[in-house]
Amino acid sequence: MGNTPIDMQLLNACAALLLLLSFAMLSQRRVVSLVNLLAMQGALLCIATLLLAWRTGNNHLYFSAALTLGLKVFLLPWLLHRLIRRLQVYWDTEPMLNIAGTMLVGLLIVVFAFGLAQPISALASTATRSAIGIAVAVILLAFLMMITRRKALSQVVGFLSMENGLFFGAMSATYGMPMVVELGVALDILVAMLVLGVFFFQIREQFDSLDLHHLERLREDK
Amino acid sequence: MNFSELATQVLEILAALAAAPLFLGWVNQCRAWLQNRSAPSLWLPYRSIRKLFYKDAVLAQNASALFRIAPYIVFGAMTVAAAIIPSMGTRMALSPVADAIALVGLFATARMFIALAAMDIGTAFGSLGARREMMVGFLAEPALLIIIFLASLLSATTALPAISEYLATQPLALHPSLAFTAVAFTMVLLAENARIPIDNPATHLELTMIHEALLLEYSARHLALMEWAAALKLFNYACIGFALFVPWGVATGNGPLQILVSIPVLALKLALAGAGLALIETLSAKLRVFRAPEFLATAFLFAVLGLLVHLLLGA
Amino acid sequence: MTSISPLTACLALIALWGAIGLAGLLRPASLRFAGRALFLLGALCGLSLAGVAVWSLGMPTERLVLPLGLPDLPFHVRRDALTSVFLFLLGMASTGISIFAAGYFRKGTGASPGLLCLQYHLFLASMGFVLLADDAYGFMVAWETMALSSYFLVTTQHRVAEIRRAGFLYLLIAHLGAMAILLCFGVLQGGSWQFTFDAMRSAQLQPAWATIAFLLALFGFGAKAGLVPLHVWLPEAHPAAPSPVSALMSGVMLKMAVYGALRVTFDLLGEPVWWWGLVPLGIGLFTAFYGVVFAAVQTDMKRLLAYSSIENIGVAFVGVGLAVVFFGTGLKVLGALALVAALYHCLNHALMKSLLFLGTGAVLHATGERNLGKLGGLIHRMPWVAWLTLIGALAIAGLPPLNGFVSEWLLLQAFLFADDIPHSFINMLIPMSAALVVLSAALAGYVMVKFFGIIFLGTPREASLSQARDCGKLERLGLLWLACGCVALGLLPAQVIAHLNLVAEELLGTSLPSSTSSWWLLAPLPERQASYGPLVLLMAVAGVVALTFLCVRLFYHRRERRGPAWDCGFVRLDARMQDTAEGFGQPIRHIFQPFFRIERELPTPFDRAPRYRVTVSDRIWRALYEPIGSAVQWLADVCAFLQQGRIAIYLLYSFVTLIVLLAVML
Amino acid sequence: MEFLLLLCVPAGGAIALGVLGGRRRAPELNVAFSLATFIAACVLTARVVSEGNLLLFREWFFIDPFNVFLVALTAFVGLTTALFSRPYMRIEMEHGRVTARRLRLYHAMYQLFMLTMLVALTTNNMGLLWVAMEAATLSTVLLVTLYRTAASLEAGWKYFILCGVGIAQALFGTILLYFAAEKVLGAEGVTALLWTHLNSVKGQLEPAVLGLAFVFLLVGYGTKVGLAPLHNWLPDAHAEGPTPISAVLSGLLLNVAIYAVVRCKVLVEGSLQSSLPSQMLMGFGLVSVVLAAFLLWRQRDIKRLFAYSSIEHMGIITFAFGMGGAVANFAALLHMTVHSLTKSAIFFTVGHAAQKTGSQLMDDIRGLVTISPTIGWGLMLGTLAILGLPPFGVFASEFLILTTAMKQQPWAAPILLLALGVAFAAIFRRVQPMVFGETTAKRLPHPPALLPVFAHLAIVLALGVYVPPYLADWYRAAARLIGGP
Repeated sequence: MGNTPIDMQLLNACAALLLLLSFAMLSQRRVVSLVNLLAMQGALLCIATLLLAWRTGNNHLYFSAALTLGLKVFLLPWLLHRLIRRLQVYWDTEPMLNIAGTMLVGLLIVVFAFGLAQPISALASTATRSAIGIAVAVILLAFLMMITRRKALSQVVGFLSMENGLFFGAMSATYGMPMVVELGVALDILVAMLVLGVFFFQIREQFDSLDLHHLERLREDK
Repeated sequence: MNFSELATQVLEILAALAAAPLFLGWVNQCRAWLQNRSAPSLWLPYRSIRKLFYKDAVLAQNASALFRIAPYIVFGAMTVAAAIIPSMGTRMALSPVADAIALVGLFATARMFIALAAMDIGTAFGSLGARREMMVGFLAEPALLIIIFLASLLSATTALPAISEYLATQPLALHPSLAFTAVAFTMVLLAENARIPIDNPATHLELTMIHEALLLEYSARHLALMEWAAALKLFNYACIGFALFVPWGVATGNGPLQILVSIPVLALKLALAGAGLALIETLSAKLRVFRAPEFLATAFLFAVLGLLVHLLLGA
Repeated sequence: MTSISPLTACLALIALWGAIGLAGLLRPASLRFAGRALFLLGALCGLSLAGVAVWSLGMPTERLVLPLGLPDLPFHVRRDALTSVFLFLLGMASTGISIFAAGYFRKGTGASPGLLCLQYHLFLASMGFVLLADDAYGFMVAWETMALSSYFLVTTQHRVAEIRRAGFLYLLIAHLGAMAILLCFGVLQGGSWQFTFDAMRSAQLQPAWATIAFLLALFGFGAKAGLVPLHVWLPEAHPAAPSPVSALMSGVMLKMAVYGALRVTFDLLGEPVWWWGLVPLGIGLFTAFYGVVFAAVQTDMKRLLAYSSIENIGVAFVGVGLAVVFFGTGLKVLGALALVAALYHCLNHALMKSLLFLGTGAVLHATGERNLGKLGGLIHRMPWVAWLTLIGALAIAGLPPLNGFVSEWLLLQAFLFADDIPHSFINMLIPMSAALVVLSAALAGYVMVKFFGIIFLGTPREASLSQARDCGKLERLGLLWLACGCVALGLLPAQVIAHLNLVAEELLGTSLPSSTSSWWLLAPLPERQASYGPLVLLMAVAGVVALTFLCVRLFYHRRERRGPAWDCGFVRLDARMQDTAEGFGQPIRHIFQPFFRIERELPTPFDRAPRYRVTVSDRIWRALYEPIGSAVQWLADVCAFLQQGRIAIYLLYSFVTLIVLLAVML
Repeated sequence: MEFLLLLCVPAGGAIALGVLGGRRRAPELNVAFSLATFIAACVLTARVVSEGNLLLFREWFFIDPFNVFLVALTAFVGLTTALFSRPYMRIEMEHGRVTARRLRLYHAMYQLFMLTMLVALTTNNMGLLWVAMEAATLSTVLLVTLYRTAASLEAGWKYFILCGVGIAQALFGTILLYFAAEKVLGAEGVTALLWTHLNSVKGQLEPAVLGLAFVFLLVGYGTKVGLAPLHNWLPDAHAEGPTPISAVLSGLLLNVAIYAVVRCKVLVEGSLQSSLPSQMLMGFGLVSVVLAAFLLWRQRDIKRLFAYSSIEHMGIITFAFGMGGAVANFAALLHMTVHSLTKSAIFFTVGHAAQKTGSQLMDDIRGLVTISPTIGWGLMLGTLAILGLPPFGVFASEFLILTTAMKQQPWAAPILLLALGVAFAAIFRRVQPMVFGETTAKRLPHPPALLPVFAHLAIVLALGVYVPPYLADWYRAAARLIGGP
């Protein structure tokens, strides 16, 4: 790695940190911290995008970075914090699988993700191709997090983390999607968050809590 | 259809009508002798039929037309059956009209009408008799048909005269299969004609009777026809037996001489058969009604065994 | 204008049936219009169809392609001799039934007359189209429409839970059967992937596949026909339907199954293998026997008839199986004989069973009772119905000189000469089968004595029966039509067989040597010397009867008195002392005990109000259908376990799916 | 022009109804917008008939035989559902289950939902397709929770999360697709995401990447299709939302999702040169059919029952597309058409029935024929149609699918038939007592709006015996496009 340019080294560091953050989220039980970790993930993404934009001179990546900054670092975490305050949910209950177990499964997933990304990376011509595996790992870890969490809010955080992974994947594989699509995606996520916000209030109103075990009535094995 | 066939036909019908009560009388006489009783007259059946014809009829209040026409139909069916069975000659005018299967069908028709007529009045005995009669019938009929099948297989036809002719003209040979079926046939004959192991023709003991229960409500001419038809049925069965198992002596041509010869032969066969029947009746005891199916199942089994033996040995 | 061919005429008549049905919706509430006039028109249509069918019988095969259906598979229609025979059956039976129905439906019985009219005529039209269809799609459409329209007719009285259950069972089994038929067509096309029947005819199937196709067809058509063990719907659905519909279903619809089996076996499969025939033969025998034994213990008159239909369809399948065996072993003439016997039996059963069902309908209308234990003595109140039904009962009992006997006779003839089959074991089995057929036929006599005797003879078992009235003119006409058909088919078998022979010629390539002797004599195999002349037989019996009657009248006629019944001197006779339906069935229950599942409730000596109850039910229901039902339920429970309502589990499913698929893709 | 109208009318409708949606006459307004959309769709269809395929707006949108009939179908069912929802929602208001505010939301979202589906169907851009699919989820999720009951919230939440996560996978699939296409088509502009371009170079796309992309896309859009075991949101969402929404979800959204899957499959199969994608589709299809058939057996809620039936039919369609080839594709397209018409018709009658008896539990619904013959017969005929009884069109397509299955996948045909048999028994034993039988409910004074029901059923019936030539031609052309072995 000695002759890797500094910006690339930075990029790889960002990628590694993203993965680390994913693991951190997996083990985190405080909802507030989860949101903070999410925001940090967004920030890292933003930095990575900027680095990439600077390196490739791709103008629309600057725009993407700005979008990420606005949406994922400020707007969404802010919205989530607001929700947490309004809804008074600070702690997630014990996850389905204990933390150690989750981490172990997460590790296996990372191995799988790297294996998965191998053929893709081999074909990629981008400078960041080695990061594709990390993007896949982030996505799958977020998935895992959604599976193991019992609070609606932490599930949402997982969902957003998955979105981050996707964004990072797009970035590292193809230097981002076309502008219009990216805008559409961003808009969708924003709307999704708004809808979620409405949802939380409705759920809260109905059940007095955001615990997911209230939402287990519609089933077949009665 | 030439004249001699027609003549044979008419002769056979008349002979059957005339001889049937006589045969019945003969069986009764033999039975009485065998049982050490003083025998009734040989002509008693004629006399009782005549007596019945001269009486006023009493019909139950709710008897329908079916009740009244049934005796005629039964009598008609038995008469026509007699016309089909080659008792004396095998060349008869009506023989192409009905084969052995149709013969069984005719018997079944008669049975059905008797049973329906018995149910018509709505008495407990009538329907009981009808039920039992039909029970015996549905078990006896297949056995009879299997017996006839065997003969048909031997002779490759179902026409009774042709079977008889075939068997009569064959060189004398042992047919082990026929031995089985002969036993079966005897059993069917006993059952179908309300003879002893199944029914007692001489009893009105209510719990056991079959045939008499069917006729309980009949009187006078209707009863006479029914009794006559019953005698005809016995006669017919005997003749079927002759045609299948002892066809020798039957006229296989058209000559008047052959027919003339066949008359005493038939009389001899009838006399022997009557005696044999009486013997069987004397030697056996009346079965409970519930045992009747077993009896008939045995008959059926024998018939089938005969068939199998035939198929196995080709004889 | 081009000349009308029989095929176009048939299509037009079938379309007319459809149009009549739709016309019923114009004034659905009007009984006079939708319930009477249109039904009479439908009867006329049926009569014309029968006429066209007879007219067309000798004509060469015709084909036509209709501009309907799937884009690549338009409806093909074809008329050949087999079709014509069944069209004749449909036309003949439906004429009588429609006339009867015109007088039958009353106000306030469930569905509106218009709806009934629509369903009824749609039913008829679909049956007609089943016969004409010459491609798998058209056939299936008609076949299922037939099932559907009859389902609606069965559930006319849908407020009764039992009837709904019956309808459900019926449609379910019909649908399962249809699926088997569909699979059968899928096999039959044999790699050409053309679903016209022509393609199937020319397809060369491997023997194993051909066998599978045959078995599938047997399952599919057997479900419709009511072969044991697929018969369970029949005794439920037939009693549930209004009587004209029962008549149509039992008399005509079941024959469509026979038609289908014949079409597939002899036409589409081409060269059946001889041992295939053993399957329908065996099943048919068992079905015949099973049906009649159960018929003997029924207490509901329509259920009794339904079981009797099972018996008769079994007999028809015996004929089909025998035909296959003979044909496959090269005994083509005997094959033709068996085939003709089966066809004849279908024709007979269509008429006589319709007659009997309509008779029960008339009784039902007059008394409101289906239970045999509450009927009796109706011959006095309803002479028309009673005497005409008697003809049907005698015919179905297989008594000469009526039609039921003819087909039985033909079948037995076929059985008897089976000894030419070059397989000695089969050779032995076949006469045994004949014994079973005869046993069933004899039992049918038992059943019919029970049926007729308990309903019409004796004294009324209920006081209300004295109010019963004979049926109306149209109903009488319908019954009369069918009864005449029974008699005609019974008396003129040679003519009928001459026509049925064309089918044998077409399907087997051989026909019976024409009976050269005379027109009144039935002698299908001249060299066998076996012959049957019902007309002369009838004349002989009638002659003897007339002569006897005359003699008695002339010489011995004495006074006739009416008095109370003698009954061995028992005086306090009442109607309840007659044999009941249960009592009449007792010997059968006793003899064939292993067939039934019997539940008895016996009183103890100390009971204040002693009650005796016995129910007889089908073992097959317990042995086959209930396990299937619980297996499905169990599987459903297993599937339901997957869905526990927890979103995390659901996410896990997605996750695992994703991982597995990715792993597969890698 | 027509096309612009097609998209602008619902967009305008969404805005207008977002303002006026709570007014008394809002349902009529909704119908008017839907009608306008339908007319635009008809004109567009006519134009396609006369001029052939269209590429619009710098190739961002396109109309080919595969989507033209879906557009027409979507607009048509949108219109009939609007017609149905007019009296339905009014009665719901009278019963006090929805307020004017929620009605406004309902109407606005309804139009928005139509818009997203039309965009998803007509767009040429795979990215935009994704955006539209996600937007379709978002616009309906609040409709599912319209009643704010506990169950509807749960259903909505599951719908949102499961579909959201699913669709996120689809986004990754799209990224991978773009990644592969970029190599061939270049990164400049958006051509690398345009389906028509992708389709023309599909042979050169990197198979390994496309294979992975397909898995993500299949899991993603497959979740929306309701393929087992990704289907779990579907019965809940269908059962708890207002019935008009159930009708469009089942009748239209699932179609759109399957459309997306098939578009992806075409590309992937062209690149991959293996039958793996087809086998995956068949596997999903078969599992869905079987699972749904057995789950149908246990249902108590009428809307859940038909939701599972939708899963079953989606399974059949997916299976057919998996088999591929001219006949199976044709049949699958036909099945999409008739299923969506029949299922929405069923939901219309179900809606009325549940409204009249005040319960969605099947045990509470009895004797519909007596209460209202039109509802009763509508439900009965609709059920029979969906169960694949001829002469309804569902049978036609099932016939073709089954016969093709016998040809191409003989092992699967008996399984399919068995599952269909189980489904038949399961559904029919429930529907029969609902339609027939005794009831205590009184006959209702005002007749329900059942024109949509019978219009749908009439079309389905007609398709069973006669497929119009131009429709058949579209199907054939689309079937060729989709290809397969």
